[in-house]
Amino acid sequence: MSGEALKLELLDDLRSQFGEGITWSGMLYDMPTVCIRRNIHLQIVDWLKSSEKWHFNHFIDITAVDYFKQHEEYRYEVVVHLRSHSKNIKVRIKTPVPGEKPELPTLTTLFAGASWSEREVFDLMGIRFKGHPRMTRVLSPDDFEGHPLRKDFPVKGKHRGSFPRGTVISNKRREPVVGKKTKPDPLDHMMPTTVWEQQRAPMREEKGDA
Amino acid sequence: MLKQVIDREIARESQIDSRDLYDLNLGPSHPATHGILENRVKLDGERIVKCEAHIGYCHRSFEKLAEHYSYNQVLTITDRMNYVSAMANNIGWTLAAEKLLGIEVPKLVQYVRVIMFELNRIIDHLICTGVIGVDCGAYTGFLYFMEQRERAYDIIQKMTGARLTTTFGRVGGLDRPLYNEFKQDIIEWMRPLPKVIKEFHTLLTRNRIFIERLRDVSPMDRDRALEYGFSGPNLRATGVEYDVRKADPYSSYGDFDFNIPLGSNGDAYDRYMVRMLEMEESMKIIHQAIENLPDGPYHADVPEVYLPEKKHLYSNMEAMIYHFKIIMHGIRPPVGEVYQAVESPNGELGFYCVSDGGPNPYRLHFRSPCFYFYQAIEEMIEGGLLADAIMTMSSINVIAGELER
Amino acid sequence: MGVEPISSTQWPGGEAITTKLSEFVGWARKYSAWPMPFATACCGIEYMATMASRYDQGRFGWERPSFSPRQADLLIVIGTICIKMAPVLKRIYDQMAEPKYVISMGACASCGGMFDTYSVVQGIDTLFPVDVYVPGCPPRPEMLMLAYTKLQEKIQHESLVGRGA
Amino acid sequence: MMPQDFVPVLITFAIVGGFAAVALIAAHLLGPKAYSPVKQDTYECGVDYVGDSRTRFSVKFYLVAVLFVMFDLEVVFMYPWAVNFRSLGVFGFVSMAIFLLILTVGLLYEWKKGALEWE
Repeated sequence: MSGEALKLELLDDLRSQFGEGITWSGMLYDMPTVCIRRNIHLQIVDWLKSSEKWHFNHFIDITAVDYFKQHEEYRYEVVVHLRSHSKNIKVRIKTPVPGEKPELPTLTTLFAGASWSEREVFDLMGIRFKGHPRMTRVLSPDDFEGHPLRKDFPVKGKHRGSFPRGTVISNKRREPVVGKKTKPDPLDHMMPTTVWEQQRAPMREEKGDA
Repeated sequence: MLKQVIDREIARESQIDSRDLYDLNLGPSHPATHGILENRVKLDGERIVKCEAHIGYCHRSFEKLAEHYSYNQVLTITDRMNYVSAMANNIGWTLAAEKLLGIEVPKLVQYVRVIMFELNRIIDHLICTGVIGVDCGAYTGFLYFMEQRERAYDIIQKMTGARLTTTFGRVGGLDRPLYNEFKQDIIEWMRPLPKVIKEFHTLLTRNRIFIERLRDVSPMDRDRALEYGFSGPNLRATGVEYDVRKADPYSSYGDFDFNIPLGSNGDAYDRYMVRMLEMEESMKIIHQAIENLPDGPYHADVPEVYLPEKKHLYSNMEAMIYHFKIIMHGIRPPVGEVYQAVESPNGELGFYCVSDGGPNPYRLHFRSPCFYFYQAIEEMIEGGLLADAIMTMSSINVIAGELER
Repeated sequence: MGVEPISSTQWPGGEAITTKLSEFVGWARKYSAWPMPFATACCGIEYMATMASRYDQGRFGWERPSFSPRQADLLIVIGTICIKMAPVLKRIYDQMAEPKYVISMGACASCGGMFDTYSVVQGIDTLFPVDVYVPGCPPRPEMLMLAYTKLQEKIQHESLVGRGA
Repeated sequence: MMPQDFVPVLITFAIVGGFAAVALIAAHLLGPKAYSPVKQDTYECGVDYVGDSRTRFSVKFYLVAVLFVMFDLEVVFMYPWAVNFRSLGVFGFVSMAIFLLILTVGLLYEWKKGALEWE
């Protein structure tokens, strides 16, 4: 069976299996795509993986897209790509997620590869995954505020404006004191862990600083 | 008597509770972690009991930047993703954009792309296997391979003007016509390669210490690798035959015949051997592509996407209009989304591009193979020795730009 | 080196050369700076090319890279420094022994380069003082070697009581 | 052996001791002293370290260290013998053979006792 017919047959199987759960299904540039409702996100991936006929066992990718102000009922869309090694075809599953409290069940129970990609989606887009073993940020520092890949997050970041070019971060206490051995300063353990905090530090009042 | 003492000691050790474990940072600034990987490791003696991997030390937010770039400017981001083989990413992105725009590029462009892709695969494997040697202590092999890479730089400089960040090709074809002694240069470059690779084989492949360091280090079985989303040499090392060039051929890869080396139990030695054998396959492809390199236009005839040449600009009217339209209006693909996967030297490099009809991609996600290797590292190095962890990290060939996008 | 030969007439014993002590000490130190390559991104590959046999950096006496700040005199920051890496880099700079020098290799380290984004530190001179900036993305090995010679001149003409002597 | 014959040995000790002392004292006096709490902190790949390094570790490491020291000294004794091997003639050869034999017995004992395996 050629690739094309196989993909169409896959779409028919999915429609027959999850009739009303699927809002739209079709071929997008030679990739069978299925838009589903939020509640069957876990069941459809589980079915795809465990069905002997299709056996989608190769995890490809999880990512999310922020359709900001383009749809009323949902804002984000989580896109899952899977591949069946035996049949050598790929499938894309798109799940809409509302804007206020974006939440989805995690896929790590089915695919170990999903753990870090879901963490990345949480880190950059702010969509939480219930039941994820380590739901923390993976790419940004731990005390980073905001989710950068959202459309309303500026490219240059929110706090950077307060730091004029060339100001050397040298909080006085840490300046090496030549010659004298310094007592351990109790405040020293509070060295700002990330530049993030330093960048919010108020600018020193230079006289005539432009 | 001594043996009983040692056995009792080892027996006592086995029920060691976490209080006695030794915490160590195999941290970001460490010669073996390629500068950006951090593993917080709990050691029991030399054996790694638990590992917690952290990344993000080189997250340069490519995807956020790409939303403000035009379709041709994204090329400047892609060659900083897997910067060891920059042209492979550029070609991948141009294929994805052309698929989105529905452009069919002429045969010459497809063949040149295949040649440059395989050339980049060879130089990527050269550095990866060289670095496996360096992490193992064998520095000489790395120098032999770096020399071959420098000779490849001469060709890349003639093609694109840059050594590393090449911005090769445009959406719709090549950025400039081929320079005329392109064929001889490639053949001349590949002439000593088999000898150098044979030298590296005699230097390392049957070296007792090298085999001892790499054999049975972090073995990965087939289904677990598929579940983790492995692809490329690390997946083929486990014996799974998946190569995007064969699975869904792009850019006329179907015209060449080459076979795919497969490993058996997916340990570090298999990953090394698969990369070494893949270099020979790539050379076969390049020879075939060079022999029947067709001649023809070096870009597709799509004036509203591909900028007309400068000399036509002032003479004929349409070129002027198209030039103005592309520069001011930008390339505007139809609304839709596309996923184009390419077999990059590290694995399946995917470009998921959502377009809303505007001049720049609405959302662009790079599916980077390294991201999925490195999340498996916690499971791969647990149970092994500390020295095995170093070999695991260098054998899966994690590249910073691609890992953290 | 500021060297003035003394002719045999002034110095009965024979030829001699005089120079300042700081010049002499600078001359002795400039060929033995142990670099700590803090490589994060694409410039790391160009640094490897500079270390490899064609553009061998050993000719400048900087053959021995040290991967711990304790034995390093020179910190070469190679590649993009992100906000998550900045405290690590600042700590490594603080833990280097005086006299220490910094080369910021590449546009990303010098000024954030093409990544004017939320997650990249716009130039490592916001963290600590830098001696030599190397432009380029990535800079060619020859540009890095020019940076070496520039730094050697600086070490040469530095006064003994200068920065941490 | 006349006491004067020991003069060269004393001179070498003086030179060795002197060089070490001069190097250390000069570094201490001339070197810049810029102490700061962060500089005194331990360096562990640039991030905050957890726990301390004085925890208990397995006896295997100590065993390997002792074996190494023993066989290293054995080699150190062979250097002077190897240098004037010819002049020592058969007598030298036989005495060194006995010395090596004794140590080989020690090695075989450890091998049988299983001290060489790592697991």
